[in-house]
Amino acid sequence: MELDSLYQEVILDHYKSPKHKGLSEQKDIQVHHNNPSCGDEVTLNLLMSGQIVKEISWDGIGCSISMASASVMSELLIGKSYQEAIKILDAFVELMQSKGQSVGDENLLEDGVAFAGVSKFPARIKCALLGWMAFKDASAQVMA
Amino acid sequence: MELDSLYQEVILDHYKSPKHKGLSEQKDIQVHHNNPSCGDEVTLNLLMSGQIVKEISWDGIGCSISMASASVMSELLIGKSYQEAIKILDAFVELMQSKGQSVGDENLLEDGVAFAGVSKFPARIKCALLGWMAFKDASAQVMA
Amino acid sequence: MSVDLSKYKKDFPILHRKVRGDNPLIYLDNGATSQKPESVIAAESNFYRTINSAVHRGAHLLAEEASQAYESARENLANFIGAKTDEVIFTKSATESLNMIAYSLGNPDSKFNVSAGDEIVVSEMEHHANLIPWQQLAKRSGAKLRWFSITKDGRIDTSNIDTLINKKTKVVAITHQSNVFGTIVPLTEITKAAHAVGAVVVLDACQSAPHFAVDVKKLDVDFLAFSGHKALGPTGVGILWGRTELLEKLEPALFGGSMVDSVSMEGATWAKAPRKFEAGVPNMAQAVGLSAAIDYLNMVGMEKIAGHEADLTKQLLDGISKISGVDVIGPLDMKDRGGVVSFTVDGVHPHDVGQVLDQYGIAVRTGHHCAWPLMRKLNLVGTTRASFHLYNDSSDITALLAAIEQVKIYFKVGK
Amino acid sequence: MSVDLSKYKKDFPILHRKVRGDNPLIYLDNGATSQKPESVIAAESNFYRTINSAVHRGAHLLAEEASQAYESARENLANFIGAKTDEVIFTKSATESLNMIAYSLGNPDSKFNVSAGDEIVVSEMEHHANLIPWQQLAKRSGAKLRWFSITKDGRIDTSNIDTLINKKTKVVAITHQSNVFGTIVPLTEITKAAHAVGAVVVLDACQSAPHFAVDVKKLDVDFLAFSGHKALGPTGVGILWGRTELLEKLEPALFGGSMVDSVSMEGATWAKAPRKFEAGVPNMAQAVGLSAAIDYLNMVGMEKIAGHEADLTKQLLDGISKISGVDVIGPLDMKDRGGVVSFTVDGVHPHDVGQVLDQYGIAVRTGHHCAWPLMRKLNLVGTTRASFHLYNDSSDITALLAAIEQVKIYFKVGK
Ligand SMILES: Cc1ncc(COP(=O)(O)O)c(C=O)c1O
Ligand SMILES: Cc1ncc(COP(=O)(O)O)c(C=O)c1O
Repeated sequence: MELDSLYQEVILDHYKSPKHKGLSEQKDIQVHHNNPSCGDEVTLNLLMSGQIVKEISWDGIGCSISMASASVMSELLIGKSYQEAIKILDAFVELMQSKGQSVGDENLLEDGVAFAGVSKFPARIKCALLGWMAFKDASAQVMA
Repeated sequence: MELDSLYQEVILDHYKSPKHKGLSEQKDIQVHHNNPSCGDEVTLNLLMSGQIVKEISWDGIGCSISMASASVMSELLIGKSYQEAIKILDAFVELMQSKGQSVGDENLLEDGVAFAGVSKFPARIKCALLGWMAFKDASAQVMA
Repeated sequence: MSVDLSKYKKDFPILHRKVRGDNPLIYLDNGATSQKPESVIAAESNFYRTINSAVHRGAHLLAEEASQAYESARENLANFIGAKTDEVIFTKSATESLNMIAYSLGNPDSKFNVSAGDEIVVSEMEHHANLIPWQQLAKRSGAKLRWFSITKDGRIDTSNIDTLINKKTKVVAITHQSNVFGTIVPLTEITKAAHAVGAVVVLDACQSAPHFAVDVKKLDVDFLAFSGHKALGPTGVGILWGRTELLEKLEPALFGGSMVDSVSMEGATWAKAPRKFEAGVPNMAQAVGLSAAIDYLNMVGMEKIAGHEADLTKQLLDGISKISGVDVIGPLDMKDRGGVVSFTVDGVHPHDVGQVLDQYGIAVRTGHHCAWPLMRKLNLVGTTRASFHLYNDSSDITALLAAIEQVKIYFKVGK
Repeated sequence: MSVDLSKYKKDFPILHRKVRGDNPLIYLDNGATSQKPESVIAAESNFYRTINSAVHRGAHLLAEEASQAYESARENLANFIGAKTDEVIFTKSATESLNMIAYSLGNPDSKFNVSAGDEIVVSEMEHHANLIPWQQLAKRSGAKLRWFSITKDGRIDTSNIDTLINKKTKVVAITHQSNVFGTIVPLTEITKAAHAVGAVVVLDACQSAPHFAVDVKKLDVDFLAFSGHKALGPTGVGILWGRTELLEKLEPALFGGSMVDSVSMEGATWAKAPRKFEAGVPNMAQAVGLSAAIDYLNMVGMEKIAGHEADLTKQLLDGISKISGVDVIGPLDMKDRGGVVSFTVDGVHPHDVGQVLDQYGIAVRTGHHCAWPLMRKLNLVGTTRASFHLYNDSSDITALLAAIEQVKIYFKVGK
C-alpha cells in the first residue's frame, strides 16, 4: 500500500519515542516555528560550541511526520559541525522535493531516508520540514 | 429594420426640435436626475397651480431617446391635473415594461406611443424614463 | 423517514472519479467546498460561449443579454433567502462579504458607524472569516471586541447574554452553524437581545444556507453572508445580503466603475444598492453559475437535503459511539445540529487520520478548520471532520467507519 | 508587415454567433471585456469535473491536486509579467486589486503608510477604479490627492512633473494605457520622478497586460493590477502584483482563513505573501482558467498580438479620417498608442451611434467609459469606442466604417 511508503516503521518509532524532545535549559537561542495550515508547532533550543552543534532540544505538537522528523533531525545534527549540518539539511530538503524520484543518501541522512516517501505527498512535505527549518533559522541566527 | 421601431420619426423630430427645453424662471421646484451608466442628465423645473401642472421646463444632455422623451413628456403633462399626469406617467412606465408586447393607449399617451419600440431594448428604457422620473420626483415633492 | 437522494449523484461528474489506486472518491469535505453538478458547470460555460460581455455597460445585444442573465441570477438568489432583489450583493466569497460589511460599518460616513466606546460581539467558535475582520474593525475604530463562550458540548453559552449584549453593542456577528461542531446557534435569543439594544446582527450563513432553508425575514437578521462554492456553485462568488434601510445608510467598501452616481476629480457619489456595493466588472459567469446551483438545490428541495443530511449525521454519530478510542467533538445528540461531524482518534494526529482515510478514497478535512481560538479553548491540536451534502449516502458513512477502524489498526491505537 | 491571426478566430465559440437578425457578431468591445477561447472555458470546467476542492486545506488527493493547479497558475502568471511567483496575488478583479493596495498603503500598521501631509498623484484620465480608491484613501488618511492634466490629444501633460511629484508624494497611481484614448503613458519619466522622492508607483495595467508584453522589472513599477476577463480569462479573477520587499511591509486588507500565521480571540498575525493577501477559499477555477488564457496568449505571442492590433488601429484611424463629421478623440498618430479608438459623430449621441452599430451586429462601448472626469474636461457627453483583440480582423474595421456611414445617413448628419 502507498501509505506504507509514507509511514515507514522508522517514522512511527520516532513518533512514539521521539529523541531530544523536551526543552533543555542550555541554549544559545530559542526559535518557534509553526505551520499555520495545519497548526503544527515546534519550539527548538540550540546550543552551539564554536562551529559544533552542541545540543538540540525541542518540543512541539503535530502529526507523526513532523514530530518524527524533528526527532530524526536532532539525532542526526547533534555533534556535527555547522557546515556538515547544513549539508545534511540541504540533502534532506532536496529529498523532500524529489517527488518520489529519490531514495536519499543513507550515508548522509541515516534514518532520514525513511522520509523519502513523504515527497510523494505534497501536503506533508511541510510537516517533514518543520523541525529542520527551525534548526536552519536558529543556527543561522547563532552563526550570524 | 428593427431600428425603425426604436427611432420612430416622431422621436427624431422631438430630438431635433425639443419642446419646453430651456429652464424657465418660474418654478416651485427644480430637480436634477441622471443616468450614471450612460451619463445622461435632465434638470427639470416644475410649476404647479393648485392641482394643475402649470409649467414644465427642462434642460439636459443625452441621447435621442432621453431628450425626445423629456420633450414629449412636458408637452403631454402641461395643463393636466396632478392625478391625470400621474395616470399618464403610469401608462408610459407600463408601456416601457411591456417588452414590445404593447402599442400603448394613443388617447392617453399621444406622441408617447412612439416610444413603444423602446421596450424591446432593455438598455434604452432608462433613457426613455429619465425625464418622466424627474417629473414624478418633482411633482411628488410639490404635492407632499 | 429516510430520504433517498441517490438519483442525483450521477449529476456530479467528479464523483465518478477513482482516487489512490482504484478507490471511488468518497467526498466528505463539503464543509470546505462542495462539488458542482453538470448544470452549474454548463451555466458558466454557456455564459462565455453565448452572451459574455460587460453588464450594465455596453449598448449592444450581448450586453443586454448578459445584464439580463446577471440580474435574473440576483433575483433567484434573493428568492432563495427570502430577500428583496436589490438587497442581494454579489461578492467574491463569504470572506469578502464579511470584510465588506465590517469596512462599511466602520466608515465614519456611514450613518451606522462603529467607533470608540462601542462594542462588537462575536463567539468563540467563529471561523476566522467572521472573527478577524471584527478584530480589525475594533482595532481601527477603538471599539471593543467581546465574545460568547462555548460550552463543552460545542454550543454557545448564552448565560451572560444580558451583560454581553448591552447598550454599547453595535454589532453582533455570529455563525449560523459551526463549521467545526455542526451546532446551530440559538439565533432568536441573540437577535432579540441585539435588536433590543439597537445593534445589528451579521449572520455567517456559510454552513447553513447551502444545507437547509434560510429565510432572512424569519431569521430577523440584518446582514447575511455565504459562499457560492459551498452551495454547489462556482468558486469566486459569494453573497452579501443586507436590509434595504441599512444598505441605504452605509458607505461602500470597494470603489470603482459602475457603482457611482457621479464622479469628479475631487470626489464621487454613489448609485443605489446593490450597484453601490458592486464596483467593477462583476463575476458574471460565476453569478450565473451560482443561480444554476440554486435552481438545482430548489429542484432537489432544501427540506429533503436537510433531512438526508440528518440521516447521515445520525448514522455517523451512532457508528462512532461504537468505536473505542474515537470521540466526537461537539454534541452527540441530533438537536440543533447540521451535517458536520468532528472527531478525534486517541493518540493519532488528525493529519495522520486524514492521510489514512485518503488512502481509502475518503476525503475529509483535518486541522483547526480556521477556528484556531476554538481549538485552543478545547485544548485540541485539531480534529478530523466529515461533512455532507446531498450526494453523500449511507454507504459513504459505512466506508468512513470501516476506514476509521483501519486508522486504529495502522497506528496501533489501544495496543 | 501585416500580421495574420485569422486562424485563431475559430477558437472563440461566441464569435460564431449571429445577432440582430442574421448578422455575424463583430465584437469590438474588448476594452470592457474580452471573449474566451475554448481552452479557457474547458480549463475552468475541467477543474470542477476532476479536482475541485479547497486548496491548502484538505489532507486528501483532490486538495493536493487543486493546490498544485492553483500554484502552477500563479507561477504561470508570474512568468507572464516577469515577476517572482510569490509576488503574484489572485484577486477578483483589477478593481479589487487597486482597492486592496489602497487599503494596505493606508493601514497605520503598514511600514509604508500614507497619512496626513502626504500626497497621492493620479491623472485626469484614470478609470474610476484607479481614481476613487485613492480619493477615499486621501479622505481616510488626510493625504492630498493631486493629478496630472491631460493634453488635448489625450496624452499626459508632464510639464509640471517636478512640482507635482515632490517630497510629500507617497504614491503615484497611473494607468499604463488609457481605456478611452488608447494612449500609452510615458512611464519611465514618471517612475523616475516617483522613485527619486521615495514614492511607490501603482500601475493600472488593465488595458496593457492583455495586449502587449509587460515586464514588471523593466517597467520598474512597484505594484501592478489587471483583470483576467480582459485578457481572454474568466470573469471573477484579477491580479495584484507587488515587489517582495513592499509586500512584506504591508498589512493585508482582507481578513479570514488561510492568510494567518496564528490567531487568538484578541488578535492575529499573518502568513507570508502571497497567502497574507488571499483570505478565504480562493477563486480557484478562475485562477486556473486565467492560466489557460495566459497559455493561449503566449502561444499566439504578445508581439504578434500588439502588431496585429496596431494594424487594425491604423486602418480605423485612416478610415475615420476620411469620413466627414466623425472625429477621433485622442491621438491620430500611431505613436505610443494601443488598440482603442474613441470617436464622436456630429450631432449624434454616442448611445444612438452604438445602437445603430448594434443593429449591424457590431458591439462597441458608448458613454463615459468610467472616466467621467475626463469627459467633463473634454466637454464631451461621451464617446463611441472600438477596441480590439487578437480575433478581430480587417473586415471588422471595414464593417465598422460602413456602419458609421449608415449612422450618418440614419440621423441625417450634415443634412
Ligand atoms: C484602465 C482600466 N482600469 C481599471 C478597470 C477596472 O477593471 P475591472 O472592472 O475588471 O475591475 C478597467 C476596466 O473596466 C480599465 O479599463
Ligand atoms: C463558517 C464559515 N464562515 C466563513 C467561511 C469562509 O468562506 P470562504 O472561504 O468561502 O470565504 C467558511 C468556510 O471556509 C465557513 O465554514
